[in-house]
Amino acid sequence: MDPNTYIPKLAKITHIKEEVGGARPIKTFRTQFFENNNFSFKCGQCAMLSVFGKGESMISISSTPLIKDYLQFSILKMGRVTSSLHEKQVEDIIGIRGPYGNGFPVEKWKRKNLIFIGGGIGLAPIWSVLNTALGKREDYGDLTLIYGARTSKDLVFKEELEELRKKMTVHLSVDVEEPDWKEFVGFVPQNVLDKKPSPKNAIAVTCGPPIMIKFVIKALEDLGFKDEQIYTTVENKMKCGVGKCGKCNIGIHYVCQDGPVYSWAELKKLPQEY
Amino acid sequence: MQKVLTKKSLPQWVKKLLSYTIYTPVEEDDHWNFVATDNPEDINLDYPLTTLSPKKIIFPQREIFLEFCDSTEGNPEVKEVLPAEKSAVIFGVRPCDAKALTFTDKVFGGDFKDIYYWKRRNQTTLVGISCNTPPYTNCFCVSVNGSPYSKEGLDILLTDLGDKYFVETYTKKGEKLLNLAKGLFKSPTAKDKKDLEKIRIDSKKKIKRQIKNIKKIPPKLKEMFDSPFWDEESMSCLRCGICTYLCPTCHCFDINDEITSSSPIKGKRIRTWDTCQFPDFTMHSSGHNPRPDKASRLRQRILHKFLYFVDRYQNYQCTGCGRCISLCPVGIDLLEVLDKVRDYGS
Amino acid sequence: MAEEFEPKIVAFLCKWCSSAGSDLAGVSRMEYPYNVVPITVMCSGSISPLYILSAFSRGADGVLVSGCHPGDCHYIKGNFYARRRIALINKLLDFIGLEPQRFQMSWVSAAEGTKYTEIIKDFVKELKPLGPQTKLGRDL
Amino acid sequence: MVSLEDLKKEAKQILKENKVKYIIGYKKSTNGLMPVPAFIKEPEEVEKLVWDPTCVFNLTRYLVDEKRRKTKEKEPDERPVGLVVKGCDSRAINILLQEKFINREDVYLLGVSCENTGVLDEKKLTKKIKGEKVKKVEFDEKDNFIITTQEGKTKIPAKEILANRCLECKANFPVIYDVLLGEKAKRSIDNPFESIEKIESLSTEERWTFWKKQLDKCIRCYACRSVCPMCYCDECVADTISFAVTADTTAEEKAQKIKWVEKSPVSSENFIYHMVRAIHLAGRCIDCGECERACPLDIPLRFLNRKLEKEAKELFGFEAGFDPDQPSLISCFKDEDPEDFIR
Repeated sequence: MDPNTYIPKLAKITHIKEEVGGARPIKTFRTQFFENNNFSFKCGQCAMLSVFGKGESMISISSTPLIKDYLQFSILKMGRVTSSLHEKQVEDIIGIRGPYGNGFPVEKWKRKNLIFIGGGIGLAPIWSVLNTALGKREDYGDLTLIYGARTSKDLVFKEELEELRKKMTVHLSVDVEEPDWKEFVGFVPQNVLDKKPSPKNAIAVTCGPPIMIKFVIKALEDLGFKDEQIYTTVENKMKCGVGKCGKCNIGIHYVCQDGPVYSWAELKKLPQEY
Repeated sequence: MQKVLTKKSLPQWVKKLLSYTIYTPVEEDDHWNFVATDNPEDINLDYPLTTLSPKKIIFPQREIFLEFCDSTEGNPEVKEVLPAEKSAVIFGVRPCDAKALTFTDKVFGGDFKDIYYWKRRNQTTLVGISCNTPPYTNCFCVSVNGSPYSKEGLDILLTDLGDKYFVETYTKKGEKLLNLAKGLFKSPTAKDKKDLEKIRIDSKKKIKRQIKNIKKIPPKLKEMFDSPFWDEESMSCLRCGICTYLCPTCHCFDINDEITSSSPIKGKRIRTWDTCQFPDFTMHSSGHNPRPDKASRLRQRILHKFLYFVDRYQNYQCTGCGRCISLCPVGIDLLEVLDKVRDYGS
Repeated sequence: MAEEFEPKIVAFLCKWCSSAGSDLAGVSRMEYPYNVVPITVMCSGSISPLYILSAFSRGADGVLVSGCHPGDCHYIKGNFYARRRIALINKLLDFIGLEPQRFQMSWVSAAEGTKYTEIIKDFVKELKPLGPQTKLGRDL
Repeated sequence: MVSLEDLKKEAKQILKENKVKYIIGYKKSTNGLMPVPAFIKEPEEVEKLVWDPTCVFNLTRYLVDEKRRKTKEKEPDERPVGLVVKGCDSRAINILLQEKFINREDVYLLGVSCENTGVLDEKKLTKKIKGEKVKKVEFDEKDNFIITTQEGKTKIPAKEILANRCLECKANFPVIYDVLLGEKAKRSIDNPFESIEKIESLSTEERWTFWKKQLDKCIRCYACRSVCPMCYCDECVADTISFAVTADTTAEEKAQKIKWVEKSPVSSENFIYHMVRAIHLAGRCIDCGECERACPLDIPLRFLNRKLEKEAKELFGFEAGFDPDQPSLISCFKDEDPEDFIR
């Protein structure tokens, strides 16, 4: 008989880190399954997290598939399910089903320069692909990260970012000026135009708020990137994760299955319903 | 297999099937509905069209996925809940409603099989009835590659020949039903076959409503995504769920946790029908809504049925039953909308 | 022998009077049945019909709304509004076929501990023969 | 008699004078018997307008959409919307005015009187004429409808095909309007709450059995709510999320939203939904009967509202929709309000 795709597997929260506080808090969770169930995923894929009694939320996996011991999710507190996840402690149990979605086509990107452009929580899906590239460093060309948030307090993975500087180029930004901030001040798209990454043999991956993505894409186009060189992720309301419930439907696509990763060339062909 | 069954023997046949759950159309208040019965005399094949199609049996409005219990101590218990194992027969399925199930088959099939749907689908035998006269004022099956005697999705099709039914089986499931009452079924005579042909030719002619040149519609819709047409057409829409809930092909759903006890947390994860016509269908948690108005939601319904589904599965996601037209509280006429789409700008 | 049915009553009590009245009954060690789940609200006028329906839906066998006597409302006229609203919901519950004994309203002042115990006693007595309320209970 | 030509003339006039943004009226349906809403912007289009006893819909519902649309516009067109209103519909306008949902200058009312008749019930008529196509519906002033089909003319007593609400309607002419077409003819009704009394006379258990059977049919398509001119809340207890969510709504606010009614179409949830709706419409429902007409499963929803209408009348002497300046039923009280049910 076919497996029941709607039944989540139980997993334990093994580690919680508070990334961002304040009114829009972000926490990073690591989870381990109870039973070994061959949960293998590609970077950029998502999983449906369950808090029993509250419901399910589709969250992108922020760890790299190269690490097999745990799954990592960075979650912005937004609604019923994510609020309840934020109340969870280490050792608490949640449900996970998946993975869902297409993931980034990293195999096709070998020997290319990768430019990651993120805003706020948008670093989560990037984090997975970025660490995959770092893990197989010899397969890729130059790696660059351009990342920003409203304030320095809103940046996720702060300590990891400092570590990252040793391994690749990192450009950070904050939206408004603040004391002791030595890097770029302004929105992420402006930082992109400021740092002028070269489109030559490059792939740009951008995730973040829709308005940021829109202007980052515009900036990349201005810098000479072709539609096929730009990748982004789309998010829509999802319930089933397997292309049946119809919620994330855009044109002939179901984002949960056919997305969430799209090249700008592909995305342009879809109706703007995201 | 082709047979004939006298009308008088129908209850006798049904009597042999009582190990199945048997559904038949029943008149309730002012409408018809499929209802389970154990009385063979209840079977009624002379009826117009049920308000809810047999979709409600194969893909019920409410499906329990799992039960959970999460106390503060110990691990949460999660128990999978599956539909009960009980074979069923639905009598009097209209060919359009059966064909609709071949579309939901596609959606609930694919790489991830929906075992709730398939369990019910596989244990249900569909006994259809040809529409010798259109059962509904807004029938238009012929326009969407259907017919009043289409066999798609059916296991058995009955055609009323006056005092008897012409019986055709198309699947093993269907033949099994006949084999349970072998003596009742006779081989059709040449006259029976001739009568059947005549009835079929006539039945197609009786369908009055139609869409001309439907092939022109999908490419036209592709161009019309940003057209102000949708604002105009959706002016009278009320954003209720009738057109989609009653559509035999619509399959969208929602999944929610419903709580029966809060300490310990006990409840069920439940699938319920949902519709693209409700504003909360696509609304993100942030309040952002990719389809924020009636116009975009009407467009989604039409485009999904006559463009996206066609691109994905090479079929219109519509079987011409006419429910969405007849039951729309403000008389939005799908055929009129499609006519306008086809002729838009020309 | 089967255990006798003990009805569960959800009582919405106004903080300024009925809730104090029930406290008085308590501190005066008046005896009354333990079937009540009291919920203190700021005013009988603040009770939404939704609260009453929800109480029935979550398994109450009876619901009591109790507020200040007319003229005694802490907020001047809250209980007058309550009187109208409760009258309507009372009629509606009766109309859909809920036993009329299951929903009651009373005026109980902070000094009327005795009246409060009497009301509860009577309510329990009236509910017992009806058995559990299953009509509006959740069937999820 | 309301003359259609007069209606068209008025409509054309106000469109020509740019007095209104557009007119909401009735036009012929392409598929059924009942005329459908028409949104008319150009003077030439007024020829589409129809008016006869098949004009059932309560068009005031569209004012809710109009208001939502207007709040989104940067430079809204401040002209009123022209609206064809019958007696019952006009009382809905009064409620919307009373609740300050609309202003008087937002609407230009083309009042049409039902005079001695009312509107038809589509289902009743369909049964009478057995699927024939109706060409014309007239009232012969002697309590009969003359129905013209391709088979010829049939005379049907009004009582047999009038909508249920019309059989109990006392205000069969507009109570608020800018132009009135037709006469303010009062009908004499012996017992306006006749239908309700039938249910009231049942025993408690019989009433329960009746409602349980009816409400168990509900598939929660929310057509009743969608068609109701009074159901204009941004936030409804029946919705899983609130549409009042903005970028500033905090996660806590969203997480703490109580799910009063679950999405499952089971008995308990259906009861809560319909009872809350009935209570919320107490003193506001003007008995246009649209909820009942829209219901695809024929749930007699009107009875719930009608019951509370009756109680409002009998207990508090309150009638909805006759005076936009009176306070609403539950935002007022009288010292002598009955309290015999209180201990």
